[in-house]
Amino acid sequence: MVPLNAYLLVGAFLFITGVVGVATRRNALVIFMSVELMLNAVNLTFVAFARFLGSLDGQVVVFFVMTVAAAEVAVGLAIIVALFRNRETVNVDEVNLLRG
Amino acid sequence: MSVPEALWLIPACPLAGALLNGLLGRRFPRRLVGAVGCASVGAAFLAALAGLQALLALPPEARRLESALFPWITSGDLRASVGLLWDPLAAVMALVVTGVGFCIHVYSLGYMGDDRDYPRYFAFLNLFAFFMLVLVLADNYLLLFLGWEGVGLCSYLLIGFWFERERAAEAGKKAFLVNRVGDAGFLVGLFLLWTAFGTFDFGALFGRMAGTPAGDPVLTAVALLLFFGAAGKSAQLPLYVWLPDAMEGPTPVSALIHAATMVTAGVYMVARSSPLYDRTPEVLAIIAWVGALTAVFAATIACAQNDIKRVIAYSTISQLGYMFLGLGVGAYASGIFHLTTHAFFKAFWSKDEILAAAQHGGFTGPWLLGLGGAFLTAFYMFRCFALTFAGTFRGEPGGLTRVHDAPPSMAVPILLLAALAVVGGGLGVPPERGLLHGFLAPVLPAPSGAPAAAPEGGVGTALLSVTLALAGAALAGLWYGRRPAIPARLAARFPGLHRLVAGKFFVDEVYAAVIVRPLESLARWCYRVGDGVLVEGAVNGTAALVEWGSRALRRVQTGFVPNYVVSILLGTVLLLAYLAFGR
Amino acid sequence: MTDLPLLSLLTFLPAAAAALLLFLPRERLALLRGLALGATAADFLLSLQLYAGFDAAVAGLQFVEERAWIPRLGIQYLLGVDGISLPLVLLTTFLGLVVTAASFPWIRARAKEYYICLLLLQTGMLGVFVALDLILFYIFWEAMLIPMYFLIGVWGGPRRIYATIKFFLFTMAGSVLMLLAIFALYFAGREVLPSPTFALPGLLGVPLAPGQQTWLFLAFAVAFAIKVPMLPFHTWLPDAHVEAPTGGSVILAGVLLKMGTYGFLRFALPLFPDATRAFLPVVAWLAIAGIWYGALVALVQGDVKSLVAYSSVSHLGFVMLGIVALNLQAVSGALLQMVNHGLSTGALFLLVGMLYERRHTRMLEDFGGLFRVVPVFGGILLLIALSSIGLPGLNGFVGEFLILAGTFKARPLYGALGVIGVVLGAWYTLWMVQRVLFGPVRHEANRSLRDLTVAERCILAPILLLVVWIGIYPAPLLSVSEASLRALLARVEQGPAAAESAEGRAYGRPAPPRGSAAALPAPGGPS
Amino acid sequence: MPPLDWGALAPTLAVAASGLGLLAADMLTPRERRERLAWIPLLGFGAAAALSAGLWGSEARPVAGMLVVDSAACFFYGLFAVIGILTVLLSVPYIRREGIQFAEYYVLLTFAVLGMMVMAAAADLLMLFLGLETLSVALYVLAGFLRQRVTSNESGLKYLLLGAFASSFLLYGVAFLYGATASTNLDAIRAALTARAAPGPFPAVGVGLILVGLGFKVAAVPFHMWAPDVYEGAPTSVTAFMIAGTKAAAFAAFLRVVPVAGVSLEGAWPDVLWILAALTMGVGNVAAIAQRNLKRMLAYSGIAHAGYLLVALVAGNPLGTAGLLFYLVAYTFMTVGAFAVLIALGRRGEENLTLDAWAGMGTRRPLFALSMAIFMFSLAGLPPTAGFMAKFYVFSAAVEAGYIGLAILGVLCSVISVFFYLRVVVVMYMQEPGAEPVAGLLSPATALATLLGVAGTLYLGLFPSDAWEVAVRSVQGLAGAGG
Repeated sequence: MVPLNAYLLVGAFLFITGVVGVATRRNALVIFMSVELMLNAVNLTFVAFARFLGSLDGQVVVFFVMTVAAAEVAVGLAIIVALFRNRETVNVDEVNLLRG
Repeated sequence: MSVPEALWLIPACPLAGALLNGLLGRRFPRRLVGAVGCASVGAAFLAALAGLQALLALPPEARRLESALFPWITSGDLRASVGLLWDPLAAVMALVVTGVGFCIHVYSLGYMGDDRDYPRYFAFLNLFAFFMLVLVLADNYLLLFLGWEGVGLCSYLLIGFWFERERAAEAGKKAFLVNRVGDAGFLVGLFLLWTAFGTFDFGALFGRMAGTPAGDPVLTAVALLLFFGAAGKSAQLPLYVWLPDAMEGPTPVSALIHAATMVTAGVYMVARSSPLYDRTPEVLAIIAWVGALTAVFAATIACAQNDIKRVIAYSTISQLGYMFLGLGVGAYASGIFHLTTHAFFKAFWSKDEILAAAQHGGFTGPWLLGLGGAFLTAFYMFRCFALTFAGTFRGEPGGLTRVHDAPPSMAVPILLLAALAVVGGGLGVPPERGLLHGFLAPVLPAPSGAPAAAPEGGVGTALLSVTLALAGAALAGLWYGRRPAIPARLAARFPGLHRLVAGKFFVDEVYAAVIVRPLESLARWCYRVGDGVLVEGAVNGTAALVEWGSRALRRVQTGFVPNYVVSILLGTVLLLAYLAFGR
Repeated sequence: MTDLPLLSLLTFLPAAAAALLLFLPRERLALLRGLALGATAADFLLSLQLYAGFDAAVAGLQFVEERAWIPRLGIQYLLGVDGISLPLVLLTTFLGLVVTAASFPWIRARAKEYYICLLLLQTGMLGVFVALDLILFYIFWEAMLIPMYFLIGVWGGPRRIYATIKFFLFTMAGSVLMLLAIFALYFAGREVLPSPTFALPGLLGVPLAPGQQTWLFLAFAVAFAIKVPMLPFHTWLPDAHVEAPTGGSVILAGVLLKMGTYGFLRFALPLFPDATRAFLPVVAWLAIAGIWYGALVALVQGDVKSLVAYSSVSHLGFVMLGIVALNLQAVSGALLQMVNHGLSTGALFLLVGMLYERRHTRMLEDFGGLFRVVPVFGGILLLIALSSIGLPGLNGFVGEFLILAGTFKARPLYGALGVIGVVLGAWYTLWMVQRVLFGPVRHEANRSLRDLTVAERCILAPILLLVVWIGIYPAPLLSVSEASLRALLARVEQGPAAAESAEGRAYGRPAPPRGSAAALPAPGGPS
Repeated sequence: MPPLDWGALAPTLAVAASGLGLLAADMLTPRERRERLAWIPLLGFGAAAALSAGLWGSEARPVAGMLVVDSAACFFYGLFAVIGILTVLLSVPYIRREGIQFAEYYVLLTFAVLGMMVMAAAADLLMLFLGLETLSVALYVLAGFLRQRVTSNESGLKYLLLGAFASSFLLYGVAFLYGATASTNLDAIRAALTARAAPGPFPAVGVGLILVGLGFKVAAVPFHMWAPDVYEGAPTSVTAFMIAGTKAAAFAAFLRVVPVAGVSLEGAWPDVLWILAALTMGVGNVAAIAQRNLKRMLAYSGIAHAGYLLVALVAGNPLGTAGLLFYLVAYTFMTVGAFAVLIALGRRGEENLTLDAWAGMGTRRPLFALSMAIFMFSLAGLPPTAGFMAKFYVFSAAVEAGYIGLAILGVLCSVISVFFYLRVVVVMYMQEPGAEPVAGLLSPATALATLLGVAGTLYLGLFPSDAWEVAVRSVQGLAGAGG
């Protein structure tokens, strides 16, 4: 049987991949996708824990997280679209009117 | 009303005059101003005379009347009251003050007749008389100090009376400040007195002092400190510097005040403190030395001055030196006698008496100095006389026409004083047994150590002194009357010495260089560097630092999302690292 | 005695008047002024009533008012006066009245707001002097900054904003640490007291370890030292004084500076007696340095107001010296000198303000020879100057003499060093007088100066009267405070236990007949 | 499955119902009467406040123990309702002026409040996450609600990206705690951890990550950088809501997490918070000094106040916890009040946000200026205002707990803060007005909001005792509140 730590490591790897994506990418959409990746990494972790702890709670959590992620995506895309309409860009480097 | 109850009237009269003239004088007609001014002091004089009579009616031992008026400063065991003391010493002083004061007032009627500040002048003069009377009538040191500072104030006001002249204002300030220096010593002396004996009251104080061994360090310190104060008020070395400048005031009047009354406050105070000084012979020796040195020092300077007022000023200092010499050798009564006669103008009797006492007391050094001083005194007085009246007119052409004889109101008091000067000498005849001495005896005992009767020695000294004085006069007459070239040649021969003497030994300059200017520089440094750089630097530096931090933080806030992400990440990593390894 | 809450009335009457002013139309200038004047006059009368009902023989607190405020923390609305605060209350109401009257001709713009600030300020100041709960005290202490801040910032001179912010930050920076110290004191008291309290009488019974005392004392001392101001915390003062409007300067110098010294007497000394004794040399040397430093720097000022500001540093150095001398005469003198300084410096600022009204300058070089032009002004200035240099017969002498005599008795060196300040004080003061009044009239503009008007004379007259009266007969003021100061000193010198048995009963405990507050331990729970 | 405890859920349901009701009412209301829709959230919040007042003092665990409606929760319900009401009052004129008068605005607002309420009553980390996301998603939209304005877009985008990012950290943390204890229920986690000798690494990492997520929400340094930008760009009424509401909700969540965190991290928990608090106070106050834009200055001030609130958490004693509650109430009144004045004296497009525009306001708009001055003094923590009493409780708690250094730092920071708060007063009263006329939107709603702000600020400053009693009793049942 694959040990728990393996799942956790994969989860962590995915999470970090997401983090790095958020930190390095400039396209708002890609950044947003990276965040979703992070959420999914957490989901994986939850499921793995649930499986190994023999508790269903973790699996239930995943459903909630997916719902939340869906809501975030809906709102997020709308915001990015609104931005694009005004600025014709989704590059976060060009979005720095507010600073100081 | 009995004497003690009415005693307050003596100082109250001039005070009332001062208040009247000071507050309402500008609305009074001029004559009324003068009348109020003179009458108030005249009334005080009459009151003092009445008091004297009452005193004389008592047996000598009982000639001490007290009148407690009201408590002044009361705090715990510190109690100072306003109370007056009427004994022979106070009476003599009160008479001198009111008598000479009255003359000055009358004289001023004429002298200041044209001055626009007539009321102010009389107000100040009355106020002066008031404080002077408080000083001499006070029954405790603190009230004496009130009068003491009060006359200092009046002297400040009178010297600077013509305040529009910078020099007058400056001189007034100088007088006050130098006096303050002395007063600071006086104050510390008072603190010490109170700390050691718990009272300021003369009677109680001297009573308690009697239980203290002579030469007690506290007593010595008190005596020295009080004398320091006296040196300020009475223009002794090293605090005499204000007096020559004080001649900036309305000329003869102010000079008379400084020559005749106020400066004698120090002499009076030391005499009043005779029970204290009797127990501190070493301080008396110092006083004698200071007095003698001052006498010679000032006389020397007087010899080289060309301004009459200056000559008189230094002469005053010199005479004050004699008075202190007298006090220093324990001849309190002689000192007061000299004071009295000096007030009337000049008297050689009294000085001789002092010198005799000095000789008897074994004060050889001061004695010799005093003799030298006598010579010098005669020299500069005759020099002055010769240069003023006998020589050729040296002023600008036409100036002579402005010199005129005095109006009666000025002439009468002068004549009166001149007469008193002559008669006054008689008060002290014969030495040691004179009327005045006898009267003062209950308060001021004869010099300890000196036998009451030592006529031959006294006469000898007197002869010596008179001889020297005659020599001095003759020399002055020779040099300045007959052979004016000699002093000039001497001056050319010893230019350094002449410059030193003519420049008054440059004491003012030394004080300026050693005390005043360094303090002023220090003040500027404190302001510029202490406040401006150090304190303000710290204050504004802190503010600048915070503002700098704020600007730096502003730059960090770039507006770029990735930067913010990095900040969160960094925080997370550090946090987790701390949780993992930091504990 | 009445059952009226006299102290509350006294304290909040000005604030109530201020609230009333808020709703008056700004155009009705006469009404605004009348109301402000009436309120301050009534307040002054109330303080006289206080004086009349005060029992000088009692060391403890009188007119105590006590109500629960935040009962869960033992914070009370606790007011009371003793011999230490009473003279300052009188000074405050007196100067409040004088300043209100004096401001009439000066304040034309935004008069309504000005009087509101002035009245609120008076409430704050009185609150500081009568509050005995430390939190209540702190609230008044800080709240009072706000109206003062407006007074300087709105009606002040060209650099008013810098000055007012500096004033505010300086004083606040000092006092926040005091707040923390108050907390620490409270928690220390909670350990030993039956019920925790912020009230001073209760906290006085808290035994503190020496180390603890040190820190708490320092926190209190810095707050008070800034307010005094003591060297080297003084640089806010010249700025604030120079820029403040005359009324503000008078209050600032007259009352606000006394809060620091009052704080020492009321809180720092009795709460931390051991630390007080331990820090005595430090404070004394700072005080002496302040005396000299202030005097010297005053000597080289070109602006009259800043000269007076530095002179305040010097004068309050005397007061501080007197306080830490821990000797009855010295402390009495210090207390009296607080009043004296309030009177004479207040009058000086009024005079400077009157001059400024006429000439629109305060630079010394612009004056000279004014005695000829405005003799009444000159005479009064001279008298006040003499009062401030401590001429015997005027008020300044009594205070200075007592301070120095007492200090000398207790600590001869400090006393002797302090005396030097007397000479320096005369120096800069007379120099100032000389440059303003004496010499020739150098500026044409000065030739046509108007002398003081009748109104101005009436405003100054009571101050002059007090200056002379206190100088000749200070007994009414001295006797009021003696019992309280004695008890305070007993506490500081010998520790709390001695104070219990010492004369005048326990320091800080209210006098039994004065009310219910005898049992002062604060209620623990909600009441 | 146990039946739902409708009574305990009533406040939450009232808010939810008003949100749903709004959606329905929007369809039935003609465009020109839309302004009246504001009554619905007002009623909802009012009802929620009244209901939670009734519940206060009892304790219930509805929804299968996922929520805990205790006194603390009721306190926060009431506070959120007040924030909601004040925000609605601010919004009425503001959204009309800015042309964003849509029912969705109020809907999002009510759901944001709903999320906050869930957070405050969360007994389960899952509920905490859900509440947080409900709040966040609504706020992402609200921040970008001024669709036509690029700054608002930017605000929404930044909040979205960073908020979602931070939420993932929080969730990841929940996962670790779950992995360590097999439960997401806070009580269960705590019980499980307490039973162990050593908690092990998972709980520590989990709590650390949750701290990041919540720290982000309260804008604790160094997770704060979104805050100034988002607050500045969002519609002003939304900013007011966020700055008071999000902070309150996040601290409510903090209070729920504290017991678990204490067990997981032991001594490190206050240490970490200590550092966060110090950084937050310092950076918030110092950075605010250089700001000339009032809204942005208030944003930094919000960060600074989060720092003071963290001090209360560090103290961790009953005094501190009650102080935290009191502080949040006080902060709500003063900061929302300040925003009310900002809105009242602003114009469309908000040209009046820079300090210079406020010159001479003291004479031009004396009452608003006076209110603003009171708010500034209160924010600076000067007596006799609410701000002082709030700081009083928090710092006394720190002193009680022995965190003298932090308290000193805190009071010194508040001295720094005086500088920039007073600058507003300086500009209003001590500088001459410019030539431009002042726009002023004298809507009764803003005036009322300002008045409420002033009343609250002064009342809490002068008579803090009653509110303090409520706060103290609210936290009495709170586990881990030390008492």
